[in-house]
Amino acid sequence: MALALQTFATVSDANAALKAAGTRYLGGGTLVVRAANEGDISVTGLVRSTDPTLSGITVSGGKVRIGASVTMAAIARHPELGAIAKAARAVGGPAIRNMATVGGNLFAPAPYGDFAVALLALDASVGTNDGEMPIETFLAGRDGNPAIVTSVSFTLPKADSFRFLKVSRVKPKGVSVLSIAAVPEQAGDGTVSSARIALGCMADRPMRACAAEKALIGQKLDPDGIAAALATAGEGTSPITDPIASAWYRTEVLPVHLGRLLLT
Amino acid sequence: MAKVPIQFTLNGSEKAEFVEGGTTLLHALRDKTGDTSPKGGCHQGTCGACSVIIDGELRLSCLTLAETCSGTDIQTTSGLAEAGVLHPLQRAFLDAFATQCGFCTPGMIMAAKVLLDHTPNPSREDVVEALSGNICRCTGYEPIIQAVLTAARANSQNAA
Amino acid sequence: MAIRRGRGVAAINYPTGMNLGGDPTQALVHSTPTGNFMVTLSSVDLGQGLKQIMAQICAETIGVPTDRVIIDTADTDTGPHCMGTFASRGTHRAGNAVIQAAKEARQVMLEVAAEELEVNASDLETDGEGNILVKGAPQKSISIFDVALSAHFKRGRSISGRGMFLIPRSYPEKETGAMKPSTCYAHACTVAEVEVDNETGEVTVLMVKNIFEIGRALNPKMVEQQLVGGSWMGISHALYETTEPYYPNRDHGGTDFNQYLMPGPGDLAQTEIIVLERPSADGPYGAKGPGEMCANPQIPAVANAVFDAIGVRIDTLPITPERILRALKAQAAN
Amino acid sequence: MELRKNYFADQRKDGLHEIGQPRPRLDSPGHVTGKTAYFADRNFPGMLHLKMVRSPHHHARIRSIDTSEAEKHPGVVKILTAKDVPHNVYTILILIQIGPEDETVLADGKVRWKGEAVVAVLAETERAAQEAAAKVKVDYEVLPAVFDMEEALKPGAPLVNEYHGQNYYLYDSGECRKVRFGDVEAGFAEADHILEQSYQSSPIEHAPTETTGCVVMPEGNDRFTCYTNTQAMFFTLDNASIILQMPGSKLHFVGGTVGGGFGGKVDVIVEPIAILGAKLTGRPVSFIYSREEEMQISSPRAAEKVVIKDGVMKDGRIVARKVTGYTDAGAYSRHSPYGAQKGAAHYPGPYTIPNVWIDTYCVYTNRTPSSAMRGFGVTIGDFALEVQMDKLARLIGMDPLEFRFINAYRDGDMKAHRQPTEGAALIECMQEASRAANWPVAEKYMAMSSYKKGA
Repeated sequence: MALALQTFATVSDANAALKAAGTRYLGGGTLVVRAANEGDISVTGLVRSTDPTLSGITVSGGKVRIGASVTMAAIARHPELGAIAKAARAVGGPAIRNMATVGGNLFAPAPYGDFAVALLALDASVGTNDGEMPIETFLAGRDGNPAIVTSVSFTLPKADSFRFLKVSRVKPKGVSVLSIAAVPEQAGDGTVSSARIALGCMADRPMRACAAEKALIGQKLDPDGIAAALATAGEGTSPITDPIASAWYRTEVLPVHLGRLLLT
Repeated sequence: MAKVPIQFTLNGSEKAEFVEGGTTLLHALRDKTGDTSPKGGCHQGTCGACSVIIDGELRLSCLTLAETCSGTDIQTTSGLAEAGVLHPLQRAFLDAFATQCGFCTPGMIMAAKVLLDHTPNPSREDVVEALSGNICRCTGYEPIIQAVLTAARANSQNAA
Repeated sequence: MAIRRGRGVAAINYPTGMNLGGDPTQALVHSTPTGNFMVTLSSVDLGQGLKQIMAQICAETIGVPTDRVIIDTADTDTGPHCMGTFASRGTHRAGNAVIQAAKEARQVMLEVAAEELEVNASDLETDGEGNILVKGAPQKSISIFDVALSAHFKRGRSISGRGMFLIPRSYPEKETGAMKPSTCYAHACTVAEVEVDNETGEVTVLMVKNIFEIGRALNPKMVEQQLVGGSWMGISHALYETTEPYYPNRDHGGTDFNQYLMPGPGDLAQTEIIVLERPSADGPYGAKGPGEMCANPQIPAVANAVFDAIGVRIDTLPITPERILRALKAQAAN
Repeated sequence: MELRKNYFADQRKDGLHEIGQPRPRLDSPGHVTGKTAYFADRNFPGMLHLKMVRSPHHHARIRSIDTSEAEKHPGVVKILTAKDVPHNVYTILILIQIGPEDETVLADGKVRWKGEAVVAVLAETERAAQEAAAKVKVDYEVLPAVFDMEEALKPGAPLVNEYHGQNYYLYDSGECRKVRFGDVEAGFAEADHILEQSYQSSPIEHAPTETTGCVVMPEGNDRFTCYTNTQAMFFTLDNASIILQMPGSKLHFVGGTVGGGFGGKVDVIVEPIAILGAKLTGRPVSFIYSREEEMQISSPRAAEKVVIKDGVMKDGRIVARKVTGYTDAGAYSRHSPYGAQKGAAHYPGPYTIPNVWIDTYCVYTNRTPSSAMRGFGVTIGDFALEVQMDKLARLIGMDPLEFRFINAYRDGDMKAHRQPTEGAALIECMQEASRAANWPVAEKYMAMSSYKKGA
């Protein structure tokens, strides 16, 4: 049977159509068309929506809303999103970035999904027609979540407080050995007042490094100050083993890369 | 199943085709329009051999459904030479001996063209980034990077 | 963090052609009515440029410019047998077959020219630009265009030739292994410089200097293509590639170009290529096969450079960051 | 790139018209305009697509195959199993008298590696072929598998391939190809130092950007035209003729323009079954490997293990070298017996050593059959040899480059396989490397020559 593509003007109509068995939502196509090409016959129908709520980037009062259909390339070149552009640029090569969407990235299994790591560190909320939910809630339940993601929203980090690192074997493009996004906020004396650190490839989906976050509070971002955070960085992780690297290797180098990121 | 009508502009000429649901643009271009310059190296989005330019943006035709391309303007490497005169990029690839088996070449040229369209005087780093989604197994990339840099210089000299 | 720098060297040789011989290739050459030359083969061009090299070899042998030669390959209804493109044999085997066929065609061409010019064929030479001249009296000449017309329409001669190249098969002696594996060998020496990050095990190849001895660079630009690409592949083998990252465990084999690792355009070592030419006794214009060996010396050179940098040996390919890190930790534990 | 014409100028005739000239490639204009025709650029009306049902097990007995549901699937035109293949058990090197036939085109009773072809589905579309393939039911009895070469060679290991009867290839010389030169034990006895080291590699994929494949067109006159990216036209045609029990005169192969090979397209895998499909359906057939198949199903470069034991003198002379090489053929021979033998011919490397002992084994395991790749039989050996050379030099406190000069072969030196060295140029390569890399060596080494001593 050929793959039927249905296009709907509204997200709610698309959501309804998505309830049919074997139906998947078509975003940029980098995940679902690939699956179909590779012979995943469980995909029997595709749904997409031209609903304007899915497109567009709005930045106002320090709050950012990105429609789920917005591509990595659009984020990377947006004049007001310079602070997080590097996370969008970390995804794929130029053609992939013209196709891959924010919404799709939230579903990308490790070692993919580097932008979702950034969103997790930014404490984003994920919007569907049913409302907004914290990204952590969304990620935890994403495998069973049939509702179309419409947007992500977050507070734009202060200039230079957003740090992002993607480690890959192949340069400049290559999938992640691991990725790290960190948003340490510093008080006037240079000590860390709050910190969010998100990790990619350290589990099957992006996760927070909660112990390391805690260990940073009140510390300076210098070698001594971050030592405790690095020592606990691996807490709660269960890294993937894949052709790129083993879980052992990922565990070993996580503190090294986190340290380098925090000291930059 | 009913076939889906699609219409688009391919290298400046109007095309109207019927495709089966789920047909990728790569298959539509190759099997329907007869433009075999985009190559199917992986059908996964990991090699770049199928790269085409849609409405000015570099896309992977293997991951793009043909049905979503109605009304678009599509450029491929086979349409780059005008009246038999090679595009500066094509000329530069020849002069730099930047092709061996040639299978990656049309995709490389598409990626390079989009770069030069937006960044007429790219740095080496820009070129490396622009080609980063395209795999070449023969050349070791260096001749291709040099070809793109040469074409950029030729372009800027012509413009001056 | 500590970045350790090291350099290593390796020297190698490589046989040209199928091991133990016995691998024939044929070629046919004929002229068109207007003096272009068709080379018919069943040899395969994998991208290395076999068609172009066969054209240059035929052109040199006949005495015409390369653009007067057309290569017709590979169609089994028309092309005579070739064992195939592998074992660095294409240029050597097919090239010799083309030379033999082109020589035979050239002889007929000179005989026809001799009749037209009323001289002996042995007194004629070609100028390489499409003309046949009387030796010592170049004002007396005829174009190959006119010779071909004459052969076809006046004299009923076929300007054509057959070529076959075969190195007889050698059979190894059972107990001693006495055998003749190959008739000529290419050579190489590579010096590699690397940096190793001793906290992550990541290796950066800063520079490779490759010296290749390839018999004869029939087309230097194409030789360069192959040697540069081969050098990249050698580095790739050394540090990146495998279908089974956890060999002999079969799990986690890569299935795409994201998972199957090779250096990207941002990973390139500064690459220097120097070519020496010691013509082989039986190669076409002295050529040997450089296609395979050019990817070999970088592997041990990089391995030796990694040791030079960090003082531990990785004797298992590929030399991944994980293997380096494990070795460093074992070293530290001792 | 620089050509250093000063070396060997006395042996070379320069100044030719076409040879040595950097002429533009006649195929490049086609490449840069996208006009070059590769096999898959031919698209015929009514073409069927072939997809393989593959083994999910490393080693299993096939109890039964049920294709009934798959045959009913919309768009399916033909389903092929072992019984449809006229000469199903084959080996490609039979053309040069290297047997036994040990591999099935489609599995018959047993699978010996994960990914082995079991059933071929021909359908109107790729999608229909994939859907139907999922409906083929194969009942397997899983058998113990062996993946490690040393384990495979132990008594009692699971037998991988019954056509061999043991987990190694049996050469006329026995369980390995042997080279014996001088007296290696005497050499070890006189040596100042002995160093024995083991080297290992894992399989490597050719990864050409164009995957393996072919398109077959029935010509309507009992002949079949096969557009293919094989690296060897008649080798493939003749093997297809044997497998299909079809006179070679009925087969017409067209190719010669290939999107990268590197040795990965010398097996004869896609063509025979596609021709059979075209013959049995009367329709054009396309069988093109997916990227996943290219990466994990097509033959890789073999995993190899190389054990080198050397005896070396304090003055830098290697006086004895013993090499034991193991090539992991996977489940079937393909070109591996040839590759392992090529290794025996290559050792001990480009060095003159008076006492040499070489054994090279071709070992069967339950992994993807390996085959030829750029540097076949030599690449991994060179890794082992040249790392060993580095270790030996350091062992005796000598500069690694100078150490190689001491042992480098020169014209007239007798090799272990009893051919005198001709046309050597190792020394000159190393001299140039010394200059280019600013790696100085003693003047006596820079004064050396590969030319016959005294000549």
